[in-house]
Amino acid sequence: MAVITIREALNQAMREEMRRDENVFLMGEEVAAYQGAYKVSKGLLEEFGEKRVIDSPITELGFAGLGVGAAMVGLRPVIEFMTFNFSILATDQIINSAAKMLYMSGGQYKVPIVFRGPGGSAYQVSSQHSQALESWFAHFPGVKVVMPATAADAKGLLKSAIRDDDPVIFIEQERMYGSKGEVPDEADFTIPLGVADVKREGTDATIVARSLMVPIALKAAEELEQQGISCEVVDPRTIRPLDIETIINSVKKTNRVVIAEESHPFCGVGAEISAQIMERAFDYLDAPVKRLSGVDAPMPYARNLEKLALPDVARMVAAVREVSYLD
Amino acid sequence: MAVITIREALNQAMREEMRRDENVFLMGEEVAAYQGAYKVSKGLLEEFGEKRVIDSPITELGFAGLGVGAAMVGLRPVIEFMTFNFSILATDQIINSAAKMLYMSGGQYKVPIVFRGPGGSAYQVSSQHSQALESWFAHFPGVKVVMPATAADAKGLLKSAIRDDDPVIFIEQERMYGSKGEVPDEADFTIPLGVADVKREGTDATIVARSLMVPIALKAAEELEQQGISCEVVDPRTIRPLDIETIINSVKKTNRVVIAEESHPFCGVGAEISAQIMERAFDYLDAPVKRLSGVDAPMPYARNLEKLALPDVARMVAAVREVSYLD
Amino acid sequence: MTEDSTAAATATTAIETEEQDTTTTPLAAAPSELRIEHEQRQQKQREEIHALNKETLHHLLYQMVLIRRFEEKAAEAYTLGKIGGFCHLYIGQEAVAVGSISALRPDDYVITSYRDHGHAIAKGIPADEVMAELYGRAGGCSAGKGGSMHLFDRDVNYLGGHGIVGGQIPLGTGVAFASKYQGTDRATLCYFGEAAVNQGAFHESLNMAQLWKLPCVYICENNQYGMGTSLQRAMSLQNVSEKACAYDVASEFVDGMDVLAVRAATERAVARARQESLPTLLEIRTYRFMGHSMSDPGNYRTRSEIEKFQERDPIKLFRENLKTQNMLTDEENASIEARVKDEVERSAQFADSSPEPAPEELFAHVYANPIVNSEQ
Amino acid sequence: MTEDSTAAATATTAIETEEQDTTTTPLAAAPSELRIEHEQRQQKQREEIHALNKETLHHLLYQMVLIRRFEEKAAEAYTLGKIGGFCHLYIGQEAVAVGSISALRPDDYVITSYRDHGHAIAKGIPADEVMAELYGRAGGCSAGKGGSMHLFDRDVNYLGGHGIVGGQIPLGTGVAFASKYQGTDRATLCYFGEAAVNQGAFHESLNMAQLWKLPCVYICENNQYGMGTSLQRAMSLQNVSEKACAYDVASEFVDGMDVLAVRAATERAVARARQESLPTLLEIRTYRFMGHSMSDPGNYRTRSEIEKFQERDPIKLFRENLKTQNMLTDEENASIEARVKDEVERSAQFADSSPEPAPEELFAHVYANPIVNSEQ
Ligand SMILES: Cc1ncc(C[n+]2csc(CCOP(=O)(O)OP(=O)(O)O)c2C)c(N)n1
Ligand SMILES: Cc1ncc(C[n+]2csc(CCOP(=O)(O)OP(=O)(O)O)c2C)c(N)n1
Ligand SMILES: [Mg+2]
Ligand SMILES: [Mg+2]
Repeated sequence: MAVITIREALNQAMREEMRRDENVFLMGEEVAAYQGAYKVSKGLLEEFGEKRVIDSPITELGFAGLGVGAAMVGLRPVIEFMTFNFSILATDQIINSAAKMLYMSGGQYKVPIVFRGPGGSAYQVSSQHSQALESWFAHFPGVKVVMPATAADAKGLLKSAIRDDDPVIFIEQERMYGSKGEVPDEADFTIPLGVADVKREGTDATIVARSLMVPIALKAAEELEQQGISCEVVDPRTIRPLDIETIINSVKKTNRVVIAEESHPFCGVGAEISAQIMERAFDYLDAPVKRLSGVDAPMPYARNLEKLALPDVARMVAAVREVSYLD
Repeated sequence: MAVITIREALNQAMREEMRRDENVFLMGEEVAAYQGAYKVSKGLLEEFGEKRVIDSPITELGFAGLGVGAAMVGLRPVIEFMTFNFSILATDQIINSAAKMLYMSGGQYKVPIVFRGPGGSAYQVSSQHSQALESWFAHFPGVKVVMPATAADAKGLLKSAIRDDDPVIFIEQERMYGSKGEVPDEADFTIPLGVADVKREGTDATIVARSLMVPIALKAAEELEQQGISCEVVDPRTIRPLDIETIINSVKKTNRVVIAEESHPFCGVGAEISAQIMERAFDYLDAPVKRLSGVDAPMPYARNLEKLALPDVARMVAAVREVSYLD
Repeated sequence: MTEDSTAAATATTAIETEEQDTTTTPLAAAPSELRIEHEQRQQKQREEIHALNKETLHHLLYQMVLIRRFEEKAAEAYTLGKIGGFCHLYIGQEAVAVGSISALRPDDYVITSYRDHGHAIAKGIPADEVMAELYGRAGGCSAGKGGSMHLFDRDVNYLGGHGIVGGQIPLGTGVAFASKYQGTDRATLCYFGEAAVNQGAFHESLNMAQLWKLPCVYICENNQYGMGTSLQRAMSLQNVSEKACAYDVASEFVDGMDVLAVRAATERAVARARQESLPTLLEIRTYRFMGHSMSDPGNYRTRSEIEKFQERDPIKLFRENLKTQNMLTDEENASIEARVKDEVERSAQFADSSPEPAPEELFAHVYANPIVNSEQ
Repeated sequence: MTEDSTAAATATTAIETEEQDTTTTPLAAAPSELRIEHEQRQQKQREEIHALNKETLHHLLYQMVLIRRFEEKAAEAYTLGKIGGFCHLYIGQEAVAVGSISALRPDDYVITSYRDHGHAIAKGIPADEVMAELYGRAGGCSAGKGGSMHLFDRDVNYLGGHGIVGGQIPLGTGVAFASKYQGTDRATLCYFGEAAVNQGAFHESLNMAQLWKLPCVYICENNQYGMGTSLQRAMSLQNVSEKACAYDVASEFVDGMDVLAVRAATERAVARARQESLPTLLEIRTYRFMGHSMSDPGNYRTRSEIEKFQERDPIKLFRENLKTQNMLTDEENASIEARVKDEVERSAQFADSSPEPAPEELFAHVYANPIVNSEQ
């Protein structure tokens, strides 16, 4: 298996799908000549030309809607938001057009489109550029929401997302673009949407972590191992549809849960998972489910404050110890 | 006490605050000459003139942002969205400008603004016009979110919202504009933001309901009374900040909870409340908290399907019986 | 908007422009010029009419009458409670949809706003299915799930029916993008009201369309009101066609009460789309005779203003014109009316007898691909 | 964008227009016309310079040099890791902020994008506080919470520093709305890049501003690139000032390398705002000499293109101009440089010694009014 970065894995996924299906095209700000603000689309213009790799004006609402229209009549657009913060300008087209089209047309017009780009915090980019919006999109039936945490997941899930006939919100994490991992060499490696992955097995407590929280959870699990606590780390990978079965199975085994997320807590994905665990595994819980979220404040610029705003290994260790009634 | 409709209560609140403070103005589509698409602003143009009651072009992003700018330098805008469905076009200005301005300016620029209008479903207005967006806005620190369910609450909370120095999302319900209720006659009646209201006391189970779900919960409670089950109905009224104490106190008394909401369930306010109850009152729960939400599908047009999409009295009764382990 | 300016505009209809310098529409003209132009227009109409065969002309009339009577029936059904929600009638604007869509091939696309009954019927959705949709029945063109604002029909390349003001403009732009990408010469007609022009979506779309040379015809149906707000109270520059200059897009101003003028202007725009892969903005001046929707009392317009525009009722004008040119006999006219009456009656019967959607429909079509590991 | 067209534009700077018919900027001119215009411009500059006193002229130079040296220092600090996140330098564009803000009263407002160091300093935020903000320190003008993209200072009516492209345009419109509402004659300068013009927010704002006659000066700093994308690749009609025609807004095209031309055009626009309560769109053509942000290698422009524009470095041009007109001696110039050097050094020292924000600051200023019944 090749060891590549998440950036390369995403690039390969797009490249392979564009080779496979000429209806797939990529549009977004700086995706072509500049090769992507974060270089995720490197080399694609060269291989596929201006027809299929398109630099757009700064017009998020417009080009998101253009993508939805193109998808209605047979194309399979991949729309890159330079960061998902800017997708807020395009939510009308994502939620009112893409998510509802199939339904309100009585099943006639499907919208096979992927909206992708980095979400969450970067490094000191302050309040307007550090938002994790997965709960926003996942609130709405009609879209699927994916958040990969490894190179293999990034590649396999993006390929599935592009092949999927529904609108998929595919949220990457800028801080993770350089993370390396093994990716299977098979010609047509994909990972189905809606299937969680147990990133580490364990017996004493479950950490449900996604995106940036996965490597932190794995480090916390290592530390906890030293302390004699065996943690299972479950990565849902797809937020909607959510593979709650895999999470519940883990809870039934460990009886203790911490949900880690970079986003704000209120009405977040962590709240949803917590509520579902209560609904489905109440009798298996030895302690209340604990959420460890980004703080309930906008993201500050100052380095020291930014560090305080996000969950880290120490806080994750403490959270697991707390649900284990150890401190 | 006068008995008036929610529509009149909202109108009085705006009128009184506009009389009290000349920095308050109302802007939105059809708020002036037409007197409001739902007649909430009836008579305001006549009393306050074109300077303070302003019909805007259909430009949601633009006039929401205009309001935020005006609020930064001393005005207190009330921005009406004809319905909150259209606020989706304005979310960038609400979330990226209004919610973060005070924080990212290091405390210098407050944004005293109210965004108001009807949210949730109306009658057969289909997928794009039936959305309940409270969890969207409440996800973000920096805004407050209010949802009144009675005429008194509508008046008292809107007055507080207009006086508040923070951005407030004030979500009314079109189906309830005609609902009547007693409103105190005091000259300066207000209700503080962030304080829940126990709409009915009870001992066996708690129904946490907001907006349109409140009257339904009260009817369900009556029916359940006949069946020998005493329900407490708690209306948070303010979603953010959430008065979780009042909810927890009720849970500690009843040990059983149903959360009713019109919105989609996934990452909804119900999920947040459920998660918080687990975090704070786990040991008091005799059954897992149950959510009764609008279905996880876009809203269909057909009357029969629309009815099936929303919680009703029968389903609420069944839910309470379920958490009471009665069926 | 007073009738004066409309009359002047009418007299100088359809100024075709490619260059931004010349996109302006004369706003004022001396009375003698007006008369000359009026005569020229008369002459042009004669030529236009005789350029088309009788069958085509009758079909245009038939479609306009069908839309009119269909909506009169729908209004009746609405007051009886058979139709719910928002219902926006097109009465008065029929010449726009009928004239423009008559310039299309069946494989061309149409997309519009919530005021979509006319376009749906003109594009070929059977009246039965449109009425059943308004009734919220399983036999409706959107299976009863869309309603009046969300008519769809894939079979006739009708892409809806959209409820967010301006929302269909980027969508239509994307449909045109796809036609070009796919190497076809299909044109897209993308309709919207004049109040939608104030939305950012309009501006973003026109820029993309000209930048990427997309075969999209943007049709602004300027009925001079957005709900209760007149054009003058919402737009700083009110000549919508002139706004094309900001994007270097070709544009025309067209009399929307004249079905043949609409057809001719659309033909030019569609040719530009097909042959040059270029967008056009058409401002088609029209008027709605009814309220904004069924629940609008419409107090913001005077009776006399409405009556003035009703004098130029597009159906009346066209019918008289055809008769004057000896292209329509009284019998032919009566037979069209009879055919329409029958069709509309049948559509109401069809709708009435079509079943409500099955309860399972609530969860159908949320997703196109099956969901793994999910309850639903 | 080649230097040619810029030169032509320069020569014909500042065509004031009120009517939409005349908002066009000549795009081509014969060489002899160019020469005549160039001489006229020279003459005008002489007059402009002599209309101002030496103090004012030196202050303009001082401000431009201060911004330049401040940012050179910031770039150095960035590479040392003292500044993080996105840092967008203004080098090359100094004449725009300095010239335009010099036309203001202290009670007038300024709002801009993330490329905001220049405007902040020109509007009067002490360099110390700006540098401390870049360092993320408690002494920063936004208490270390905003960073480079979000400079704010209520004391000098500086309203930020906004990170969403186009987001500040409706905000500035609202500030102007408030000035009018409050009955003051304060003007608002609202700046944005040319790529922001493609956003719907621009279009929605200009329509409202003219519809409601708001005293807002919209300043498009056309530096010809939005990140790596040239104007030509993003905008179908590239003359931004002409877009004003779509809203019936007055507009001017201005040479952004000429600080006095910028000042003069802004004075006219501010007068229009104060006296007539009307908006203006200024397209100020400029160029950024550095990458889009500190992390941009800038491969999308040729070395020679950059050098061409550097020949018209606004500081160099103005300094030479002053010398030619005998308004600046070498000693005076040296003393300005020395003063600036000192100020910049001190700002870095101030920033270095300013403490990090206290941990409690994380939760401060989320809300202005205390929260009842909440944990935090
Ligand atoms: C974004 C948005 N804002 C407001 C509305 C409510 N609304 C529906 S139609 C309409 C008026 C639109 O006028 P115009 O574009 O001229 O089209 P017309 O109705 O005249 O055909 C308004 C305000 C909406 N549906 N969407
Ligand atoms: C809505 C939005 N989309 C994209 C970005 C990323 N971005 C930041 S600056 C920029 C280019 C803006 O160019 P321009 O408006 O010309 O201003 P300049 O940077 O040249 O001063 C882009 C694409 C953003 N911040 N906001
Ligand atoms: Mg209209
Ligand atoms: Mg630029």
